Amino acid sequence: MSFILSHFNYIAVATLMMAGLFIVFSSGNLIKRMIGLAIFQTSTGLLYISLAKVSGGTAAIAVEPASAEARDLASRLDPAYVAQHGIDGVVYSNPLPHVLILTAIVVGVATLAVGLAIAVRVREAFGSVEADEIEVLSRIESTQPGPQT
Amino acid sequence: MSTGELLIFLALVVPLFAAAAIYAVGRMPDVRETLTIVACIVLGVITISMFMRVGAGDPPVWTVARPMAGLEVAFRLEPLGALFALMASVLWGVNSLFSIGYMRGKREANQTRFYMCFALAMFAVMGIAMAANLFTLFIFYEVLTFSTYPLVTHAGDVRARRAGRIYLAMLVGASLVLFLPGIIGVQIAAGTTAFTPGGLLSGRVDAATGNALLLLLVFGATKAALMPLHGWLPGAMVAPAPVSAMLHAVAVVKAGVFVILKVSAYIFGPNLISALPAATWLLWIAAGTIVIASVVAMTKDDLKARLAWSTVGQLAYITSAAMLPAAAGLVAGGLHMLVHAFAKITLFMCAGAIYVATGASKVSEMGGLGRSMPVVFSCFLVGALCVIGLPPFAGMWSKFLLISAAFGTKEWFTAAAMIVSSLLGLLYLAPVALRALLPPVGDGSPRAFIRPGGAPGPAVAAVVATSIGCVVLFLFADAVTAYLAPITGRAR
Amino acid sequence: MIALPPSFDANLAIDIVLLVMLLVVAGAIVRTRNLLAAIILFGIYSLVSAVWLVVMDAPDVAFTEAVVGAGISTIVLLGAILLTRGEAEKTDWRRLAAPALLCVAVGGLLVYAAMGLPALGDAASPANAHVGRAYLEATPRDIGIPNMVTAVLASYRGFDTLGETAVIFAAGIGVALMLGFGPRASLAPPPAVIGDHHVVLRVSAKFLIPLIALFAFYVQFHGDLGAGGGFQAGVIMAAAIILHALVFGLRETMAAVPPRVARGAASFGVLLYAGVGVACMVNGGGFLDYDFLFPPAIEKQIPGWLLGDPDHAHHWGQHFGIMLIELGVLLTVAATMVTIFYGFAGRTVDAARQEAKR
Amino acid sequence: MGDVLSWAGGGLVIVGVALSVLGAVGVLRFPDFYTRIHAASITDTGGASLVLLGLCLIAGLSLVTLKLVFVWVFVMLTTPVAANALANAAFSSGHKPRIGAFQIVRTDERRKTPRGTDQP
Amino acid sequence: MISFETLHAAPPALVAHAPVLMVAAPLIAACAAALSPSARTSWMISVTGSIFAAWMALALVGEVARRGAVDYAIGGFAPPLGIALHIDGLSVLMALLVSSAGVMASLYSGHSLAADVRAEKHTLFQSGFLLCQTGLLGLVSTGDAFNAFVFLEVSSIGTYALVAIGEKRDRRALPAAFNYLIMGTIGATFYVIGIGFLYAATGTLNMADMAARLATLSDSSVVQAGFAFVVVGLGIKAAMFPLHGWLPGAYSYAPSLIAIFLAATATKTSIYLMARFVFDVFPNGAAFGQGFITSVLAPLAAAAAIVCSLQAVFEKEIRRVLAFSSVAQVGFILLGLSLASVAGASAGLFYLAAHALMKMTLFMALGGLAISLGVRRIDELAGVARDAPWSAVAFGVGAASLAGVPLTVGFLAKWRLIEAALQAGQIWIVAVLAVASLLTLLYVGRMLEAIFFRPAPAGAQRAREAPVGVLVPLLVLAGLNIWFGLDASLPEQLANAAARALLGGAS
Repeated sequence: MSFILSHFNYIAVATLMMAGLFIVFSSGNLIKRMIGLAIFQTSTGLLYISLAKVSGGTAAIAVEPASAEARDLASRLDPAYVAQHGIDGVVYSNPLPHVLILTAIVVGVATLAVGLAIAVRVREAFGSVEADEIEVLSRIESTQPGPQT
Repeated sequence: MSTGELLIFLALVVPLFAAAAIYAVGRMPDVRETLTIVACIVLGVITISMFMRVGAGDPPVWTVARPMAGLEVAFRLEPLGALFALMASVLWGVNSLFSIGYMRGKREANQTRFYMCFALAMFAVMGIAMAANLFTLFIFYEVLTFSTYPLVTHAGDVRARRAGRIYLAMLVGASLVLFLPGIIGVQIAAGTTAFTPGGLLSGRVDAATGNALLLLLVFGATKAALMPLHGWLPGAMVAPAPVSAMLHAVAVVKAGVFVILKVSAYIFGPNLISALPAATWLLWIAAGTIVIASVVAMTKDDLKARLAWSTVGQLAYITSAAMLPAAAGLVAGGLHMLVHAFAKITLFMCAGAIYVATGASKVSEMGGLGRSMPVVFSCFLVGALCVIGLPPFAGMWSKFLLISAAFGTKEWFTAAAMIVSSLLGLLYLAPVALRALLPPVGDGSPRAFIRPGGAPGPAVAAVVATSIGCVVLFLFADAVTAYLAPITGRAR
Repeated sequence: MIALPPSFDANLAIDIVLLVMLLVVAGAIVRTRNLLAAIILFGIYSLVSAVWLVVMDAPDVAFTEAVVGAGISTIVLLGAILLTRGEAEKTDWRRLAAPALLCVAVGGLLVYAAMGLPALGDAASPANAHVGRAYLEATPRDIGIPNMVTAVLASYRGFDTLGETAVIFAAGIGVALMLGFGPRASLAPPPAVIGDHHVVLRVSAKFLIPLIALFAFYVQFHGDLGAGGGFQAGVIMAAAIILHALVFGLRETMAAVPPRVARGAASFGVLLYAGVGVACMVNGGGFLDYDFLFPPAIEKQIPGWLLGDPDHAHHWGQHFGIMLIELGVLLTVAATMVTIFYGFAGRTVDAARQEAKR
Repeated sequence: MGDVLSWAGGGLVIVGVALSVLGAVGVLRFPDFYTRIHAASITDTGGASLVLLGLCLIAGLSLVTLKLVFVWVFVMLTTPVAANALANAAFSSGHKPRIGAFQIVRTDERRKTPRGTDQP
Repeated sequence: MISFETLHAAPPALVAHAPVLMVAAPLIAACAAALSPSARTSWMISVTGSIFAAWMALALVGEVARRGAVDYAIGGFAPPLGIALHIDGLSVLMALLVSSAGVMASLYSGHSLAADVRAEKHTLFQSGFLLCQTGLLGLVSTGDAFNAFVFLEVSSIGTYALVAIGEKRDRRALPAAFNYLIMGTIGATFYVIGIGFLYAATGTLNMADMAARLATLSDSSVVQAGFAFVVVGLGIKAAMFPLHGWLPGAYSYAPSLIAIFLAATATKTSIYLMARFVFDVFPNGAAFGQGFITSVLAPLAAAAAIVCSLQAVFEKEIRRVLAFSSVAQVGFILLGLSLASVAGASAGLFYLAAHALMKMTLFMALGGLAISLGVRRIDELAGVARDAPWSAVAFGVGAASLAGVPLTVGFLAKWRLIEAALQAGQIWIVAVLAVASLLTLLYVGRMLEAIFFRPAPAGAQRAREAPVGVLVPLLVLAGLNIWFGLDASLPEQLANAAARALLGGAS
């Protein structure tokens, strides 16, 4: 049971990734696929953040040592634990994955914007954003000679 | 640059330059063809002087480029190669004479491309003849294939294109799938691919590797048309007669057997050959090829097809010569390569002359034609008898040497095959001329000329020249054998 | 497994509840075929995950997720469906078999891996023990700013952030290349019908936009003390401009911030970032080594009271360096977001036909 | 003293949350668009204000309180405007309330193509 | 044989920062290009930036030859805390490849871009092209796993839109680009997931540190899953056989400038990263690593070489033929790498460089023709040899090299692959290579037959010779194909050094 609880995050994140991936592969609508892609990327972030959590930790913003806040935070944990994992009296969560995911989120929104822009142009060129119809139109195209330039 | 290097350089550059020049002056046929002839003469002179030079002291190795460690583009003068080069250049001259007559007579299109590719083919042949290692040889081998492709497809129609595709597919395919791995195998086994008298691999490989390499290399040299990889040769007969004459009697197919001879003499060496079981297998295959090809030849009515099949058989002679476990075999093979070239080019050129003059391409159409064109048909007879191996024609010596070598090494099967096929030759080559010259009584009147004046003069001259060659070689056979002696690896 | 400190259980409970909500929302997105609904649900998804991130002690990420996922992404998606007008077609179940199998395979691999992962919150796990902890220890010494996320982001892994800025810039270029040229949509403000119904919007917008801009700057400069930084600030700044465009019409906004200027600002931001790196190099340090941002001569001139800690002189380079590059990020992000918005908002549905006519 | 404040704050927070829940229920249950945004804006203003006020009491007089006040001001500025904009858009696109008897006669009625009211 | 130890291409002050300058130069140039007033200036900026990057790469060649490997700590923070650039023989080979490809492509773009892209978009287009270059250069030079992802995306995000620009010539570019974006993003995200697992297992992102810590770990499920995700993700990006669906479209319909650059570099850099992980990051003893190489990588590569060559044989559109052949050639490269011997890796990398060269030549020749001719189907090329002899000859050289005709670099590349396979005793690989080369010959033959031996059908549009600004780089490339075919010592040395760097001299 405690194993399930302590690994619930990972399982949930895996499911979210599957959901996103499923949307991407199953849907024929380009916009919907982009949404799926965005969900897939976001949930990847959740995986990293889950890795970064430290029990009883606080956000990685330095607290003045021996300040009231520091004491308050320390008081909730057993001293041995703090002594072992704390930085002068305060337990922080791991900042590194947060940084990585900040970057990943940015990449995600960039991808989303470009993908949607292309989708819009597809609609303008083919009059549709459904993969199947575009497929048909393209196959017709491939039998015609190149454009006169 | 020593004299030897200079000669090699010239022998390579002259045909190249000729090709370029021919392309440049393509507009003016007379200039173009004069150029060809001039190039032939110059090349002939060069090759003769190379031929002379081989005897003189240590043959120079000339390294042109070194693409990678252990890989060299290098050239070297040695008897077999010099002989091949000389033969090729002389016959190129004769054949150019013939093709001028033929092409003009038939008013063929794309003549410039024709002559240019011819020159390029000669360039490739020179490279093959003088290659100092398998790598260089492979390069020019491929150049030869690609430069002759346009000649095979000269007609440009669907049939020619299909034949061309088969030609490329089989030659290049086999050279990629069999020949190249074989060469690389040699490279790995010996660290180099240089031709060394007495055999590069002798003492360097175990039996299994040796067998594998031998099979790869011999079958990889598909130009030798060893069965079952012979299909391209009859197919390539769609080409104009000069092409068939030059390429499929002299340049291409002889390049194939030349490769086999070189491999046998310099890569494996007589000792290793006699030790390898694969050689024996190849002997059997060759013997089979000899007999089958002769039998098939009898069934063909189209003259060129018949000649092509007889070529397949004759090439197998040389292959088996190279595989015989006796040094004497190599020499005999070299001689037969030379002789058969003269004989077969005569036959092909006669066929071409007949075709130009009368439009007859089938044997059955040629009854009595000898009356109207006696010279051509008597030359045909000479060539036929030379191929069959009757005195007083050079063919006799080469066959004699071959068969005796076969007996000497107790390869009864091979010997028998050679004798049988000679007899078959009597049945499928000689009658062509005889029925033309002295037709049986009651045979209808012969075909009329479709071309006023019959066969063009240059063509006839060329035919006469080569048939004379057949006789002359009869007298100088022993000189040739003596010249070839060193390739067996023993000091003369 | 270590003894869970008491405060953790509550966290775990909230954590699980939020994750379940995420799962439900994701399921809803999978099922719906109405694109508008899918987009709104996606916005909700982002907001919930932002809350979850706060629970996971990642306020910076939460902030970003909120402004990006719930903010910009939704706007862009809405713009896209305006231009494509679509409802997803129904795909029959046979076509779903293969994707389902694929996803199950991937999911299986993920779960297989998850089984081997350390328990949630394990402070001794390699992830938290090795480099992660090293940052916590080293930041006060090397950088001297409280927000360690900003420190890692801007200084230790400043090269990543440079790349991230380049990515944003690239996205801006991409959208501009796709949608930014050719005939524009009608730039007129929304029709002022009789008895202007938009008056409330206009007035409150006039009041809000400066406020939002102000807030953006707060986020920007508060970045190294608390959550926030150039990226979040940039998006907020862009939000202010986008709001202006929504209320007062694209024409006014484009008059105030022309597309060319926006693109220029974006590239200038990246240039500023890279320039700081080169400046450090010129002053004898490595690329982006802020300690060498100022030559010692100048560093002496900086008054001690400026940053309040006269004893940590050597940190000024870091402080100013981070400030400058965050400024670069702010510029690039804000300008790019505006460019993207221009691209989508300024496009007409039949642009292609008109463009073909040109 | 601080104890009392924090208790009071807690109470206010609970009330605020209750209001928000009510608002959510309203959004689900109310018959038409206008009543629904009414419920929604209750959630925003009433619920949020009470929660924020409660938090102020809990936090006592500090920087946090100031920030909370800012948040409150911001909420007060935005949500009514948003609700107004929504209602406005709905109305000017010819969307009729389904309860109550009142009608506003618009001069530009004809130019609008009335859409069907959405069924809950 | 020249030795690179004596190569001092740049002043020491620059060489000291060459690793990062190589990446920063195109980035700064990209910003400048976006700010530049006119298309012409943006082109000049692009050329300048590319040349500077290539210069730095060249300087690094000498430096690496002298010092073995160059490490550059960004921001002065030693790894694993900071991000460090790690330049060894392999990275330097890739960097030289990418940057010189960039130079060639940007030179070429001066006279050809107008045919593909509207004039008002040129500045942004060049900027995007430079960003793409930045990403690839950063990718090959970084020593940090996550940083590699960032640069992978820098290059990709730029590329997606640039591919889509091809719609001016052929609207199918748009769905192709979208497909590329979806697959590319999934690949990148898989990579990130894999890195996440590896981070969870090792707690570091620096590749060297990761390798050191992985060597001490037993194969936990986390490590295995991480490996799988990284390899699959990069496999998608590298168009590894079953995952190559996006490539033909993206290559065929992209503007010629982008097609040239992508064909030369894009998949190669992903292969590079994959090789880094398979051979460097994961301990050589890792059972699943070896198992992967022998029982997954090699068979897939062989399948790619055969199947995609067949697809190319039956394909009608010439650019699609080249695209499929690219996938097949990726198979060749991976076959070489899968031998897991220094000889094999060296042969594979040599083939990688050679393939970049020949594909650049082919795509550039097509691009030059496409200025005047709507090149789409092969038979539209009939008679081009008469109308545009130079372009035709250059194309012929590239095609010959692709087919492995002797005296071209392609031949030596095939030679080395077969040699390595024979030495490793992998006869079946030799067979696969031979058959694939045969198929290659078939489709190359079809193209050459159309260009050289078929007259242009009456009434068809006739090609014009490409402008001189296109011909110069084109002929330079064709010449390189020949030159390296005659004297391959330069690429050979680079490839050998790279292989040693990859496999640590162990055979």
